[in-house]
Amino acid sequence: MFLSAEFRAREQVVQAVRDLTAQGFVRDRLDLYSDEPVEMPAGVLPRRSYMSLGAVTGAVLLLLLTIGFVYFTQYNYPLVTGAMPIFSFWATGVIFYELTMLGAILTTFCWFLWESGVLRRKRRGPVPELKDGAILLRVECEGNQGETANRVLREAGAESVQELRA
Amino acid sequence: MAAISEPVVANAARAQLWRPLLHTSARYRMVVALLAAVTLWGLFAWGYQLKTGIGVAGIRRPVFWAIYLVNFVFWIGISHAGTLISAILRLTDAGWRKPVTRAAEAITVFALMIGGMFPIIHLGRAWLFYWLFPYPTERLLWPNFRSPLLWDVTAISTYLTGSTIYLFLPLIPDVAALARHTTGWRRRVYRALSVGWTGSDREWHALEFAMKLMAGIILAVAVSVHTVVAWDFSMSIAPMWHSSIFGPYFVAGAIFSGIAALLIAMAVIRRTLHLEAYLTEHHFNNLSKLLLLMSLLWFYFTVAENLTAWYGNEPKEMAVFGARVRGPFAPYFWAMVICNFVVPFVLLGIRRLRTIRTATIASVCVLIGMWLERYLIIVPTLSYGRLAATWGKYAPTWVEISISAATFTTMALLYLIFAKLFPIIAIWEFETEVMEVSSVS
Amino acid sequence: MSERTKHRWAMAIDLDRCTGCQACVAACHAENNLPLSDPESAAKGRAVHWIRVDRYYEGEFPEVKVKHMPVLCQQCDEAPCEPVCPVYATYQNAEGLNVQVYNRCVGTRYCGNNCPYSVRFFNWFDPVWPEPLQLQHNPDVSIRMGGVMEKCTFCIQRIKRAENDAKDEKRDVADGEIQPACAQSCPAEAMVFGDLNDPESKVSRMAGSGRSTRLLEELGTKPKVFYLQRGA
Amino acid sequence: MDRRNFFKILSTVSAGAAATSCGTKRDALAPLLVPEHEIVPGVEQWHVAVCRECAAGCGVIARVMEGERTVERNGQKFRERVAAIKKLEGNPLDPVSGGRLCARGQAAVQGLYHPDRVRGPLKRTGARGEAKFAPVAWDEAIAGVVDKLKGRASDVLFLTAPEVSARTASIARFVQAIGAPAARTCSLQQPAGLPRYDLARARYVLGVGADFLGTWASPVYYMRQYGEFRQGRPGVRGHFVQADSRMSLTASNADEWVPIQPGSERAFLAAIGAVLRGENPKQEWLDACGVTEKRVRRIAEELKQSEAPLVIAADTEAALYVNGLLGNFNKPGGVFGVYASLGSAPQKGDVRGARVLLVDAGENPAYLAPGSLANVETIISFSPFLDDTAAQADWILPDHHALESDMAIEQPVSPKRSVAVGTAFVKPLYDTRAVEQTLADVAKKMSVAYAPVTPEEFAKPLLAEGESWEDVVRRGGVQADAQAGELKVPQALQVQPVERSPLVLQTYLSTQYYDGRAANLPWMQELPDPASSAMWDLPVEIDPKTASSLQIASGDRVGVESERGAIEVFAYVHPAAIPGVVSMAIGEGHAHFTRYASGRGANPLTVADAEKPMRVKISRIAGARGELAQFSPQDREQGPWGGR
Amino acid sequence: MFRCLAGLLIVCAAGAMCAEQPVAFPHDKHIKLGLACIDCHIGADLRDRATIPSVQKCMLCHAKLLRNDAEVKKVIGYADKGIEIPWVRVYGFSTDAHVKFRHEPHYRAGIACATCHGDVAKMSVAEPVVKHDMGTCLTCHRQRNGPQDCAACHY
Repeated sequence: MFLSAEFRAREQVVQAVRDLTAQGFVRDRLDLYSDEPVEMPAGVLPRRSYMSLGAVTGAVLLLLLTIGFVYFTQYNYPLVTGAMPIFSFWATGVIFYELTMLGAILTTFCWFLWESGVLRRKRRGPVPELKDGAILLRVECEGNQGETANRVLREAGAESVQELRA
Repeated sequence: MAAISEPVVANAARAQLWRPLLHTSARYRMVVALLAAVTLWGLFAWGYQLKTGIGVAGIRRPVFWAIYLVNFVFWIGISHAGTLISAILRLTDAGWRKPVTRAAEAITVFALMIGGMFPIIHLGRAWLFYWLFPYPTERLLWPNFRSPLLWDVTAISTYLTGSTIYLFLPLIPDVAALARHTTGWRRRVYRALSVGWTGSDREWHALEFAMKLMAGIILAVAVSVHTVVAWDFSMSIAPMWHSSIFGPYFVAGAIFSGIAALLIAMAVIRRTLHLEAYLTEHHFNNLSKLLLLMSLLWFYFTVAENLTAWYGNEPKEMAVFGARVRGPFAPYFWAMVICNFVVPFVLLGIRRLRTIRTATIASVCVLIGMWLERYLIIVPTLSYGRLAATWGKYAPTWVEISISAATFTTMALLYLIFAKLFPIIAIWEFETEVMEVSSVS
Repeated sequence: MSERTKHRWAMAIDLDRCTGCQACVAACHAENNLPLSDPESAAKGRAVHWIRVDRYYEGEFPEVKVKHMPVLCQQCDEAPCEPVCPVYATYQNAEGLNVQVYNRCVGTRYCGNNCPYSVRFFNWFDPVWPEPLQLQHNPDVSIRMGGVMEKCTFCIQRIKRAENDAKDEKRDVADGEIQPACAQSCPAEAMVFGDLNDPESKVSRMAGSGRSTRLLEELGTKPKVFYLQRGA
Repeated sequence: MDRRNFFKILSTVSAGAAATSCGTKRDALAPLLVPEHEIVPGVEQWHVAVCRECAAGCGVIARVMEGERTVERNGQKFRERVAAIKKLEGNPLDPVSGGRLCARGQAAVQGLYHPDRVRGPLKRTGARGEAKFAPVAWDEAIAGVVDKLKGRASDVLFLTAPEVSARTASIARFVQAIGAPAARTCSLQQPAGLPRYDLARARYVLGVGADFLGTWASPVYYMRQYGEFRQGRPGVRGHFVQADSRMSLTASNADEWVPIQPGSERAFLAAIGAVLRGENPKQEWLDACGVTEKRVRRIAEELKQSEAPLVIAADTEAALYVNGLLGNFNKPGGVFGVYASLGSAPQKGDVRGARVLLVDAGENPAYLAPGSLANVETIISFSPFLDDTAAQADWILPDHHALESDMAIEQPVSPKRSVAVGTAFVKPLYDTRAVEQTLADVAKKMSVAYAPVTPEEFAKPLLAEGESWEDVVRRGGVQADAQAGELKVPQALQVQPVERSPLVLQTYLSTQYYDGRAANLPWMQELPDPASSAMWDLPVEIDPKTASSLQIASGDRVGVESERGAIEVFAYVHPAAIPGVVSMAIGEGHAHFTRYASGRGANPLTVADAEKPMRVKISRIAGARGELAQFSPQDREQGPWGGR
Repeated sequence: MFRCLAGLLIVCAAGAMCAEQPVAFPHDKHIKLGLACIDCHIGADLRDRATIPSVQKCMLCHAKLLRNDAEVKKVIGYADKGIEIPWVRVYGFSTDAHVKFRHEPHYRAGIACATCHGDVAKMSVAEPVVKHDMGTCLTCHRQRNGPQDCAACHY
């Protein structure tokens, strides 16, 4: 069961999240929906990101792939080049650099698609419809938690609380 | 990301920013038709060149490269407007950047597309451009990874990929909002482009993080791209090309022309879309200062580049230097100095003169000056090679001029179409900004 | 340098013998199917001469001197044109020739820019010969299409022919057996072609002469054309 | 002779006609479809021939391989395979060329395959000079010629080259047979009968006015000698001084160039001679040539000191006078006499008096003596090209191209008494006929007994005992050891006073076009001029001082005007021109001479004389269009703005 | 690109046309009778190019043999008219390929005719069974350690 509460002020949302957490709602069950980014105070609804790590990994991966690619073609493509090597680190360095960056860019983008959850939307339950200027807090409730949640939300100042259906 | 004290309903702003997306004026159609006509003429000229041979251009021995490559360097330079500026501003968290970034990023993508075409346009056998990519065939042919042209290929494709993503990411919330408010084919397009954006805090969080990362990466790529473009020349042993200063010189020049292009684009947007409230004197003032700074930097590099050549007095270099400063290219050279240094320095350096209008005038001058700078880097060096017996002169033909002109109209056309399809100001980023700025001023 | 083998073709030009008569220029046209220019294209700087005779005047009248110097592709060991080609259309082959592969060339003209000797020429259009001038075409040499670079090949077709003949007869190519068209025609016998790997060859001996210099040697291009300066 | 050349001669076969094969529309296989006993694809044959681009008559060999051309038969186009000449090289067995060949000689093959050759006999249909012709049959053309010649023998003037050859012998026999006066020449070729200078073995050479490395006598022969003179002898390098009125190709190679006024060559040599005789040179001589006495004395002294001095001059009498004083006749590095000739060469003649003019191929009076044909009633041309003269002709009976002809020419400058022989080995491309054959046909029609001189008949006196004609044909010539004639030494030189005027124009033979006859060859048109690097045109050369006083820069259009006429040409500011002496090469400015030369440039002979300089006025033409095509416009190693 | 396409078309067209040779020359029959390739295609062993025999060569035998065969009659017809048989090319490089192919070095290296021309001995009509492109050439050159320098063939 999903509840959606509509707030007009950020402080109310912060309050609601704090209260809900105190009531035992884990942060994975809470989602905010808004037109604009809503910044929470430190410690409230923290979202961890491994994107930088991903970007670095992607960069290194493509760098290695490129070096390998250029290096091994030297042997697979016995071009007569007048003793000019196909692989020469300084001259091909630019290419390695650019492709490293490409690796970082592409992983960042893919990581974003994954981490933001836009690709996994369906699995994550119904989504409340955005309203201009409103901050919606979606709470995933199990069993009889619904009433507690409803109460906490209203106490925090929600303008309305609705049950979401898929 | 600046904190939002309380959610703001910015319906008025949104309505104003979305208006051009939903209503098309007769004047807009007329301008588009005009631009399209010039663009088509340029395409015809290119077709003629493909069919008849590259000889219809004015290039000749020894000036094997000329204004096609000038345009290439120029447009790649313009492309730095964008990404580089918006990335720097984003990383330094300069609040005033917010209404500017989208406009800048769009310039980047389109300028890159256009600039990237020129290496293909200038090929003797343009239909074989794909030979520059490593693809396996039984003929066992392979590109030469040591050629600076191949560096160009990788650098520009990386930069284009990166800057497209960099433009696209902050566009997602806007198209998602647009998808909610439009109908018909637009809705379908916007919905598809919004990649399922729901507005959840996870998404906002990932977006913020991705943008920060991308800003860092794109900065590194942008610097490398123009350095590589500079290396096309400085890796050669031609007199006045073989210079270690070229990398930073080109990057500085690129940012310089990029800011100028951005200023012009903003001035036009401000006027035509009546966004005086969003693009204020404050923004122009800040950008003007940046432009002035780059003008000084450019002047410093130019002096450094030319003074060393003059002092060194190496005969082969002096032939080129002399041709530029007091020979046949002198009018262009001094026009360049006036456009790139004197005009911006006077108009933007004196506080009383620094207005939106003068900033725009200075920017136009800078664009002309920077185009001339590239011309003066490429053509005199090739005209005055190492052996005097091979000296020759170059004059462009109608084909080159048509194609060059068409690139400017193509840029404008793409920009107009983009502005018609997407809000040119990132609404979500800046909604609170309106208030912040107005309280400052 | 590991790929280099038996031969290393080179040329020596004795500037004391050279009169600047340009017989070599005409010979090159006849041998290598060079495209014809016309007045308009010639005025545009598009005439093609794989070998040219540079002339400079030095001093003022009456103490004025004239310098003649035949300049052809210098077949550099460290050719600046080679590394910049993105498709390996120009490269150094095993015999030290700086080869231009017409089919592979896409026409970036980077090599032309990077050649300090300006000996590379571009085919701006497909070449045309009015009938029946094409009857003169040397069938051993490709007719280059528009959009590709071309330059002096050291008459590679003659080298190949001679090497093939020598192989048939199971012997080595003799010194002086191969003569590019320019060297063959030179009335003053100013040009000598041969193998630098053979220390006894005439070209090796001339290259080692005290008068021997190379054009723009200071660039480190290591040209394989040696110019013997005027004087005793 | 090296191995390769030996091979060439061995492979020479006396194949007659070319191989052809029938082509069809889809003749994808035609390239390989050639009867195997003639031309085989990919296999080269070498045949001997004689170069006819100047009077030297170099023996050449021609590389023959397969070629492809389009022919039209019954309105259908076919691709046809023929044996084609690919390249000309010097005949290594020839005493003159020695296996080498100059630029003009190598371009001769373009004359053979020229797109604008006269493809059959033509009859004039328009007014004279309109160049409107209609093709006719040979019989009609010959009848037309006979009609013009009959009963007018004394009015006939036959123009041919100033050489001794089977051709000139045949013509001499023809004019004699019909009772016409002896054939004359109007060409600027050096006449036969020059002494031979042993340049190769000389130590100190003084050249005076003779461009022997460019156009004078036999450039190939003298260039071969020049190479030896400079670097052919270990430890010995010949010293070379050239006195010339312009920086000719020869002067540009000299160690010292002595600029002398045009026309003062004899005065200069007289001054040198005077010093050699221990006298004082006359002041008027020194004034005429503009050289200081000190310099003359130094050069004369150096000549005297040299082990093997040699003076080469265009003025043969003066050359012999000074060489005689140096005592170097018939010595290594000296002067050698002329061999007994097989006939006599046509002398210079004036065409103005002629009524009926017969013009051999190569002769072009309309170009070399502009306006001289005005009063000629009938012009009959044998030229294979529609040149200036042929364009005015009443009948054109085209000769074969030289490479399609049988010929024998006595070589005027040769170390031996020699005749170069060439045989036709490619089938004539068009419906042309050798002049000898045409003359025989004409004579037959006129019922005059006449048989042309065959090459064999011509060269017979030189054949050694037991030497077969086939051998001569295979080798491309015959040489005989003979005693050279005695040299006559003039006791004194008559020096005519030289007129001096502030601005004179002198003309000279151009390296590319010779006397204009090679202007139809595109290779020669695009060969950069040695002085100005001009292509497809020839500029007038003006010294920097005069140019700046007239405000003329290189590439400007200028008008050149004399009492004879006026021309408009491009100017080239020649850094080595003598102040006040303007030079222009002969070669361009043909009214008609195929697509490559017609209407291009200007003919200096319309304002000046080929022999002596003329007073001219020069002015810049403002706002003129056009651009002088130069391969290397820059003639200094540094640009005007190069310094710091 | 246009040229490559055109070249491809020519190759296809040549393939299609091989059925319509002016004379249906049966290679197999001639080989069976003991003729070798180079008996007719002279030059394939010692020269740059192999040749197609002149109709005169055909007549060396067919002046007497098989005069009544329908195809031979065509040959005799050409010979009587004195014109060559307009054979359609089966193998060859396009001129755009700029290949300076020489038969002789290949013969010297002991490459059998069939390697590049297919087993013509078993063909009644010569067909292009081996693709003559750079891939085929290079594969073989690599296997047999032939020259792989571009300038070995392209100049």
